[in-house]
Amino acid sequence: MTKLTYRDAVRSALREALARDPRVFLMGEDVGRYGGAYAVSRGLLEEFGPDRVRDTPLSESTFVGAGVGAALGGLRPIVEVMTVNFSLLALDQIVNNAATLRHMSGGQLAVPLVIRMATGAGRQLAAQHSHSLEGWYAHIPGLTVLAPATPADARGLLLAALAEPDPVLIFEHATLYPTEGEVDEAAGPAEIGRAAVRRAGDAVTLVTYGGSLPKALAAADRLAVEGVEAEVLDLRSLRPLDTPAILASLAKTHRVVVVDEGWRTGSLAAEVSARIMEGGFYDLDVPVARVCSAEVPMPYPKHLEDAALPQAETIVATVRGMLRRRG
Amino acid sequence: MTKLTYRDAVRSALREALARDPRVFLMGEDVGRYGGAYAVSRGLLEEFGPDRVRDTPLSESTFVGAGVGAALGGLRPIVEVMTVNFSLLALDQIVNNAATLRHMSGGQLAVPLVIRMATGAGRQLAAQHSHSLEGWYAHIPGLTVLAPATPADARGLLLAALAEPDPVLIFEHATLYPTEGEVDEAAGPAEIGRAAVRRAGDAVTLVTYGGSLPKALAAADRLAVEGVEAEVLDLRSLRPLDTPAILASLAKTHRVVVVDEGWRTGSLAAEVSARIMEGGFYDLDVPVARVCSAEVPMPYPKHLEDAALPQAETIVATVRGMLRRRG
Amino acid sequence: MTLVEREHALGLLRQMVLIRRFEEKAAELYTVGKIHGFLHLYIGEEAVAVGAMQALTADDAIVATYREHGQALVRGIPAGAVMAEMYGKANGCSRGRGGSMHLFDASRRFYGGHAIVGGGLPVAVGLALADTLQGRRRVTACFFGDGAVAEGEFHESLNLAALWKLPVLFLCENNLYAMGTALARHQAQPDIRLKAQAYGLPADAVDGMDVLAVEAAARRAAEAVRGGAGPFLLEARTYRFRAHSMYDPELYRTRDEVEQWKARDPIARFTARLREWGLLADADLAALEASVAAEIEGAIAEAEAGPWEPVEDLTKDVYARRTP
Amino acid sequence: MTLVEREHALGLLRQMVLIRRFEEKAAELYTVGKIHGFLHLYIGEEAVAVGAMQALTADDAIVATYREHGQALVRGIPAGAVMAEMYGKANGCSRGRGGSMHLFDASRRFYGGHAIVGGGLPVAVGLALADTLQGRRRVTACFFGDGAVAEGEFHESLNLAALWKLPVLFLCENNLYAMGTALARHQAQPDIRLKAQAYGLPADAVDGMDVLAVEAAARRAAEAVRGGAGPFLLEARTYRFRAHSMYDPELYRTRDEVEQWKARDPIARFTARLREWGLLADADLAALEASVAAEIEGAIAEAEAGPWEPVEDLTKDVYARRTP
Ligand SMILES: Cc1ncc(C[n+]2csc(CCOP(=O)(O)OP(=O)(O)O)c2C)c(N)n1
Ligand SMILES: Cc1ncc(C[n+]2csc(CCOP(=O)(O)OP(=O)(O)O)c2C)c(N)n1
Ligand SMILES: [Mg+2]
Ligand SMILES: [Mg+2]
Repeated sequence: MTKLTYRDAVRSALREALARDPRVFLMGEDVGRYGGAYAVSRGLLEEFGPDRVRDTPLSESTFVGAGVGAALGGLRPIVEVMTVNFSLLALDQIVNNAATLRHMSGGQLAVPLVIRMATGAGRQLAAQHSHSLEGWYAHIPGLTVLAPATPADARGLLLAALAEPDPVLIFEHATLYPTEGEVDEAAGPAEIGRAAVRRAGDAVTLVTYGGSLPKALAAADRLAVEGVEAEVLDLRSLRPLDTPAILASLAKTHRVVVVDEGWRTGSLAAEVSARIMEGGFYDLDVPVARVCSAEVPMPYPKHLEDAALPQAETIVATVRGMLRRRG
Repeated sequence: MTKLTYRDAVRSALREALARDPRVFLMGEDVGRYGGAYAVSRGLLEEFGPDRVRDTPLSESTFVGAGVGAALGGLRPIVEVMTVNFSLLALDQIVNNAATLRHMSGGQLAVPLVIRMATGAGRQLAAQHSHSLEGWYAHIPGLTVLAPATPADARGLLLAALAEPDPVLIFEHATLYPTEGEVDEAAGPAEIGRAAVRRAGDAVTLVTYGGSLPKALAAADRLAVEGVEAEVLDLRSLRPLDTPAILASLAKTHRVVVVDEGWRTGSLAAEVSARIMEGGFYDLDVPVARVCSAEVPMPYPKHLEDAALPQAETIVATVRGMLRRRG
Repeated sequence: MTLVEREHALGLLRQMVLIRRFEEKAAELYTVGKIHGFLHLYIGEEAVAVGAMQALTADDAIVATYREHGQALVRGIPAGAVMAEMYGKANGCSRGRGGSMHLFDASRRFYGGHAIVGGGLPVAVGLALADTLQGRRRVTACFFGDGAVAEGEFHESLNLAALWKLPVLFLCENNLYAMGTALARHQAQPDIRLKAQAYGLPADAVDGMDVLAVEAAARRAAEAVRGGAGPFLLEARTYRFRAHSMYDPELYRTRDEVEQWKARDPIARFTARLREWGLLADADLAALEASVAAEIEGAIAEAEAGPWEPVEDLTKDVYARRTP
Repeated sequence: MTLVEREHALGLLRQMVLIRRFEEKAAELYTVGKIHGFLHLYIGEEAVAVGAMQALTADDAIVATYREHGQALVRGIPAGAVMAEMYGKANGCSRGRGGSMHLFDASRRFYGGHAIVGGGLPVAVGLALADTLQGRRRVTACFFGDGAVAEGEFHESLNLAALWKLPVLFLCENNLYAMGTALARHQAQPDIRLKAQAYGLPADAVDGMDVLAVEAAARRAAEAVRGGAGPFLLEARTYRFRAHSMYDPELYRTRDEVEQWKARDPIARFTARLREWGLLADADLAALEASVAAEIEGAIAEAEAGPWEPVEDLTKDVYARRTP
């Protein structure tokens, strides 16, 4: 076990993959000479050379599509789309090509492509640089969508993604890069599709993922002071969703708050709520609540950004309200 | 009242808008000489000339973005994106520009832009031409998202969209174009944000919209034979969603099935279910059920496409299952 | 003067005739409800696929559009597998799931069948990148229409391929229309070949109604690409004789214009030349037509006899390892 | 020989100095936590905005990038409103909601401040279309970087503007880098001006470190556009002296390269020329610097004094007529 930042944990997985498998290469805007917009790939160009660490022009649709083609051609591309905001320009390639080719070709073709991108708000980057659209991607059959929230998962899920025969999208919340955690660099891939209980509790379940995990944990700590033990479930994988884990926790706590940085309407949190409706209705003491982002293009100033985003206080207040309304 | 096809009803609104307001113009791929991929705009080029009915190159991102700019410049553009499948190429302009500019500019700018597109499956067009992504768009604050299901709404909601000071997306299910209905060509705009009860009932509510409305009505007819009176609620507007109407119908029937052609995970149906969870939980006799599309890229052959899409039979079966499970 | 070996010439002719007759039949079968969805015919443009694909080896890759029956047949996907695909049968080359717009054959390196205009170009760039990184001397041939030239992906893909010197043969099938929009109404500068200059790319334009000219130009281009010179843009100037798809009322062009182009029918022209050169007798042509007819009859029989994919397999192959 | 009126020259110099000092201050204020988020400085490129915008009238429109403090100030958005915006205060030019990357001023036809590279180009095309359809003779000036040239929207927008002969002045600020990616590593053909040929567009390239050269070229270009000749592509060759944003360790270029370009500092160069021509005395420069300093002090005071938008207004103006 080593203490690593999330950033270094991603790099650790990248380095391991590049060293181990000659089919793996990394491409994206500024992954090479610049060292990555979030310094994730710093040093990799020097270590692996410009064939395997490729700076691309600003052409999101084409370098993502080229990732699809390179995967078809037998490689294991890791494409970095600097942030989810820019991935909108590549959406056609992801939705219409990466996600469809295996099925549409009757099982002949495989697209083992990993696409990484930073996501989320919290750094005052305003309306065009603060999206949390991972829930959108989770809507698309053919894609696997991961949202590691800890350094260990940042490494383990990336290794897992590289072992998948199908396209995997990894969302790295930009506020997590400097966070630290214990990582076993000898450990292999994590398991895709399994949520993790990050804190056990019996009073309420906080279902969350990615950049919201620290907030949920902070909320749970505060609630514990009041004698309320919240269970915190980290989804880790948004597609597939670990519905059994959600329902198992619900069966224990009978109350669920979903914390999701996406805009409320049409959020991933809505899907979690709908699945509980379908599979856990009779276990519910009170209706599932959602703590999501306010439905606004993200404003720049800190006080407004804070007000727009889920916060530990909002989670605490939601749980308190829920407990008042017992059964 | 005149009997019009959905196609003719859209054209009726287009013609009225072009005739009445010199700021209105239509642009998109093949809206002019070809007459529109779905023959919606046939004749308009001849009537209004090439300045106001503009064929564009295959450049979705740019002609949609040009719509944003033209709206900023004081016009009332109607942009036709042939189908929702191609709108993926223009998503950045819609999400990052059209939806944000008013808020991000502190209220200075207005983007009164109408974007129309065909949506949906059912015509054996396979994986890249069968999306129902209107639920995605409904996730975006700043957009208004409409899904007219009847000829009268095809006309009335388009006129309403043109009267909005903000961007409005209109999804026209491609299977609806030849359907007929009574339209009052003297009537003004419909009201945005109001669902409509298309059939009254007390046993269950079928919440639906767009191309699924005929299927829900067919299911209701069959159920009526069995003595089950289903209420059919047509959402009409996907953003804003008419939550009060949904809850009012629920309060009457205590059972809801949401019928939505989107893929199940992360569907608009999930949002409807989550809203009922939050606002109607104590009115529910049984959990809300969803009838959605199977989570596959749409296959071409009819039997598989039929199996992938919501059908009247699946709706009927879902309602039957629900009634068996009473309270 | 004979400019071509007889065997080879008859082969070219047969491929063009096969495409033509196959599609004429497909149009008929569409009318009687055997084929559904969108059906885009290549009739009139046969010389492009046939000529261009002479320059490719079995190891090269092909990326095509929704108007790709020609490429598929020339590539050697059996007509029965193509026809069955258009029927939606499980013995189709995409197991029936793709239909006319999505023909695939991994074993023949035929990577579709793309229905999003321009969407195939980045994929071709990636296939070529895979070859380059794996040290293989192969060509990826990427077909697209004049309409695709307006899409951003055209620009991005040519730049990236040229920047990285990737072995892509970009083949523009300029049939003068994107659906109903004439070239001059979608391109400010309608000489497509010239666009290559913006990316420092070599380019050529060729009469797409002349199969030998296309073949010669494609051979030169493919040789350059295979030799490591980077990508090449080849524009074939051609014309679509039929409607854009089965739904098109063709309001955007005159009958006269179509007739003028039909006078340059690549099959008729090539047939006449072969006769002139003494390479084709009436009997040869009759035999060729008969063999094509038999092949198509066989294809239809295969399609008719083919099974439907069981509904239970609907969600198979969305993922390799799990159901969605 | 004097090539320019003294008044005008001092005006140009003052605008450049204002941008320079304003940004130097902004960088300081960033360090002390008054400004947050992304901050992209224009230092070194001042001659481009200042020169180019001489060619525009108050009626013309501007679309810019996230590196747009220069354009905003030259356009006449008060420095206080720009600084307050960067503070996120409600007296900012976008009510504080946009920050450095999203400056807007509808009354001055300043349409942003776009943070998606290439995203402003289609908007500019649309603004020009609105003018054309409404019979107004106005220019829309659209600024973008060399990096944006690789995006599909560059291609699509130049084609559409040229096809429809729209009055857009495309102004490429070629500072040789897209973040850390050098021009030659993102463009197969790095001469940006030449790309205009693919769209039949007139184009010119100019030394972006020479404010008078930029002004002259922009005037010629804007005149052509205003005269109805359609769009024009003007490439200004310049250099960014500072990091891409506040986070950039600048691993991708040498100190030496930066120093060489700094020797061509547009302000120092222009100052030297004005002295040479006898148009600028030490006292003039001192007065100019003092007036700029006062303006910036005033701007900071305004920003400091400005109110925060009330949290209750968070969802205001998402829609004109309803809350989201
Ligand atoms: C991105 C996208 N936009 C629009 C369409 C609808 N569409 C299908 S084919 C076509 C015309 C394409 O023209 P061209 O590229 O010249 O190919 P051709 O059909 O002439 O062979 C259009 C507009 C599409 N399939 N994809
Ligand atoms: C579509 C998109 N991709 C990536 C980014 C991240 N990014 C911001 S600025 C930049 C470089 C742009 O370079 P250029 O256009 O030359 O402008 P400059 O910063 O040099 O002024 C990049 C890659 C972005 N904002 N938008
Ligand atoms: Mg064409
Ligand atoms: Mg630059």
